[in-house]
Amino acid sequence: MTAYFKEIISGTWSLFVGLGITIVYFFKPVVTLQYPHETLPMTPRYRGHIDLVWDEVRGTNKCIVCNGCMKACPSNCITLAGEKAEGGKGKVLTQYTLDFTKCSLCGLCVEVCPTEALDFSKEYNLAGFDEKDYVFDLLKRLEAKHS
Amino acid sequence: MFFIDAELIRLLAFVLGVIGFVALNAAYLVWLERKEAGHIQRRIGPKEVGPFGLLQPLADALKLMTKNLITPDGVDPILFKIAPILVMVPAIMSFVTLPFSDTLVARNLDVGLLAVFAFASINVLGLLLGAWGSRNKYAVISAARVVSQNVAYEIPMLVIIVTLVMITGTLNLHEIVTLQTGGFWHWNVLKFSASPLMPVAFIIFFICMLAETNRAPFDMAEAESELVAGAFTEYPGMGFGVFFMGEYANIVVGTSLATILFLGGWDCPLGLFPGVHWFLIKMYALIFVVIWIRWTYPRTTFYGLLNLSWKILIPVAFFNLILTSAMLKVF
Amino acid sequence: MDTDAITRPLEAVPTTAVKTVDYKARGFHLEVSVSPQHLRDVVTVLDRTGFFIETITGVDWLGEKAALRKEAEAAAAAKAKAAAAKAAKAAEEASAEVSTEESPAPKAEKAPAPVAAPEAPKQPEVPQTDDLEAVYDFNRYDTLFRVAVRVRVPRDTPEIPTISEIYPAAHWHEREARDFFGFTFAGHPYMVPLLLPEDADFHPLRKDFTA
Amino acid sequence: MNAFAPNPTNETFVLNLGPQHPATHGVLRIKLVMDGEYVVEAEPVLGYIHRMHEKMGENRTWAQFMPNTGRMDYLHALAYNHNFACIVERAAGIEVPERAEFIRVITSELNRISSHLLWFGAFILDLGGFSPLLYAFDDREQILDLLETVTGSRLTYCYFRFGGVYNDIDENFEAGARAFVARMRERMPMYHALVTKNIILMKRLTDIGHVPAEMCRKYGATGPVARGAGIDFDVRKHEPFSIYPRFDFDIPVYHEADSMARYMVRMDEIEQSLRIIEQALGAMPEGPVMAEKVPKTLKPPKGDYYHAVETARGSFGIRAVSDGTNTPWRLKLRTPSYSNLIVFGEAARGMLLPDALALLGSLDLVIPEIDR
Repeated sequence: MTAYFKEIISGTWSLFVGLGITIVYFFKPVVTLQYPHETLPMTPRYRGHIDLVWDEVRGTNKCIVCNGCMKACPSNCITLAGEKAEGGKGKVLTQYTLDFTKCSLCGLCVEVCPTEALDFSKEYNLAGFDEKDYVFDLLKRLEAKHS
Repeated sequence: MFFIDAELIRLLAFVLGVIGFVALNAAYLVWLERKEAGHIQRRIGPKEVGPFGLLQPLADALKLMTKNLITPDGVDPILFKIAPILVMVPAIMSFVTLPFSDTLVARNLDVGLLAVFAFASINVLGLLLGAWGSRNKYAVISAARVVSQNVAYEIPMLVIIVTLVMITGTLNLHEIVTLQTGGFWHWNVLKFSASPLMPVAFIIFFICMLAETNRAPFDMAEAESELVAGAFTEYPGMGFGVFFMGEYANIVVGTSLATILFLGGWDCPLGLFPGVHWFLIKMYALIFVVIWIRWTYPRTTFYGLLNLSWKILIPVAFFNLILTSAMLKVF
Repeated sequence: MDTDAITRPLEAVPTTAVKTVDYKARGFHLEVSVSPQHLRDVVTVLDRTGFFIETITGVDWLGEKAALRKEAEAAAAAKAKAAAAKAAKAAEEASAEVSTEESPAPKAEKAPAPVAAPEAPKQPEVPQTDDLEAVYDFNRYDTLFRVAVRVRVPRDTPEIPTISEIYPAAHWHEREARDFFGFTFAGHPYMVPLLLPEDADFHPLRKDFTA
Repeated sequence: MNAFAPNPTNETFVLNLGPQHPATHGVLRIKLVMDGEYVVEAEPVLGYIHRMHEKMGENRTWAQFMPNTGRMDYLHALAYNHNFACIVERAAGIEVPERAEFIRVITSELNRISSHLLWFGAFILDLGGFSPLLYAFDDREQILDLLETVTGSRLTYCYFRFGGVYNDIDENFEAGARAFVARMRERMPMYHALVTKNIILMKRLTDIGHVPAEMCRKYGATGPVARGAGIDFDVRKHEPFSIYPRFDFDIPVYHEADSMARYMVRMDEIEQSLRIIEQALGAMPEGPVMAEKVPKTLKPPKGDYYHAVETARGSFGIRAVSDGTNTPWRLKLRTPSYSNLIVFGEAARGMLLPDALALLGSLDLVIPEIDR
């Protein structure tokens, strides 16, 4: 019998404690961010899709067409092509396509690159209506950014 | 010449007013609920449509109304369509006899209290028919829950009402309020001269009111993590909308009744400036508490609810009844 | 954990081969190979001594036999080569005083071919069909002791008795192994696909499966 | 136990819970044979999102499989990263620098807390309480922000590498982790007052959903399910991996074997993880975060290997068979939720539907891990 009343009293008390906690939060300021109106800066290490890096000295990309990224990619989403450089030695990048629909953002390509020609972009607003919008021509993107 | 009964015009105006009041309340209680839930959870809640998201209910209503009213295959078409109306109409009818202020009452019935409870019990029937008619297993489980829940909770509620009627000696809601005027110490919730357990009685009434209107933590009828949407699982567009409005209308009825029976209706706590504003303040404060409770507690189970009703609420209510009658006899 | 207390009853079961494994390098302590007929006896012993089942791993050894044969051939070739080299060396030593600067190497390299050729068909213990292997991993709650029970069955008739009455968990693990490898677990009460669609008739983890 | 005994009738019906149902948290379907509201038979139906990670593993190199590990248990992805890194290190004999081990432990424990917080919110949501979910997400957000600054992603991390970690941590991360430990310690009493001690929750969880120790053993259940049944089994203590033996922490064990015990195990584990993080932050050595001698194309020697770690849901083991080439011959992923879910069929028998769903929630299932 005492257990019965004890349970009623402690149970009722626990209910009031709960109400007390929620009403305190009711009057506290909100912690959410109103996303499209406010945004947070992305962290420096944020891993968006990959992007080619601009070489300030040479005024072009840093790629030497070693195909390392293509081989490292687990989902085969990188295709690139190059041709023999005019005059000098080595190769020049002519095409770099990223099929972002397959990419899992693992970053193995960035890691494997010997010349640090690849980097993560900070883009996260990626929504669209067509699958084809996500086959990025990274070379074109780079040129558009630096022209 | 036209012989139009003035009383009839008054009644029509009142019914229209009540329907408007209920519809507006249903719409804006959704807004209030979302806003309050948001702030309890430290978010803002609706804010995009109109200032403070005030036009959100209109947008929602528009969305619900433009949706196709599908009658799923295999349902009982008559029951399926009639059920939302059966939930909505009794709630509106209850308002006819609820006194908002000294003068603001559509029909001051001598059996007003009885009429409100008569209408309130139809609500369950609507849910049962809708669930049964929609031939969905979740809905049928939900219907079984609603009915037994309501049966279990009408008993303590009515025992409390009987106690109250013994104290006031009338079933007329207007008179019940009039007997409580003159400051908060006259209200039934603090009428210690009748029974020292009156605040407890008020809490029991409030719990039963939550259970009757299927509000959390007793929302087993539409327990979305168990029964998807319970009785409303098959309802599309406005069919669901009417159910939804009916639910909020029932909350308004329940809190109004609690205000009238226990909190002195339109009476001011300090005996000054009585009027409809006090009624509304008390009613909305109670609605705020109802919403506050919903966003605080987890849901009870079915047997937990029956245990609460039969093992705690009914014994306490009966004890209160006996105590009150003894005290009325003695003093 | 007293290893002997486990190994002795396990060794008592016929056809078992119990082998302790270097835990640091491999991650488990005991390896028990058993024929399918006696699997249930081994599992009963483990159940009685308080092990719990972690998982059942199927492994398709397609191409293993061919590789083994190739390896055997290579080993035989190497052996023959070594023998030939030895013979050549002996011959060289014997004829040391006769021929002085003549290199014996080209002679030795030519030599193994006729020696290895008759040796290759002398491997009757390697059958033509490859095996499917089921590895049952067991572990204990109280002490660290992992046991891997290995059962090998031919790929075309991969029948293993069920252990789902001993460990109800095997109910699902066996269904999964059947889905992916096509084992037949004799005596399993409810052998419908678990992870694959109900009407699937392919076994994706077999090495010869192509989508 | 239930206050009512089931009243057996011959009129049962089949209720399809899922594949899309709010309580199954993903695409799990449970075929329930019901007698009224009593569960007579419960049969989980799996495979709706099976992606065949095991076959994928056979088709790519060891290093290329790493991103896949984070996508099985997306709530405790770092533990999955950790296990795969550990098994390859064991097979190939790679030594991991000390600092990398510390970083692994700190990030993995933070991830464990975030997983438990999400479970906490979702579990209370299953029981019909809404606000604790958002409070838990508020805290979880702090962890995700922290981990984002160091790993670059928020959910499906691919942070560990064979022989170390991808990035070193900085002072900001350390300060943030310390601040989080302090914040979480302050929040725990609130969670207990709001949820744990709530009479409604206690009534819903105590003595409901028994999974006793012997049932755990027969079904191979691990993690909080086993620890809630009084089994003192945690891979971090039982089969020490990484540098866990260096830290002083307890394994919470409850003997009631009901849903409440499992709930309490997880809540206590959050506190123990905070302890580990605090100690690891205090003892953090300087040094490299990657082993120097990691071969570019990794070819572990022939043979099979087993390694297990403790994830938020239990013991996750990998059995890897190497044929000596740069692709695995076979990768078997022993996921904890899979074994824990098998228990449900037997444990849910004779329960009421809401209690069965509370039991299902208390098992803490992550469906992509079951349908790996």
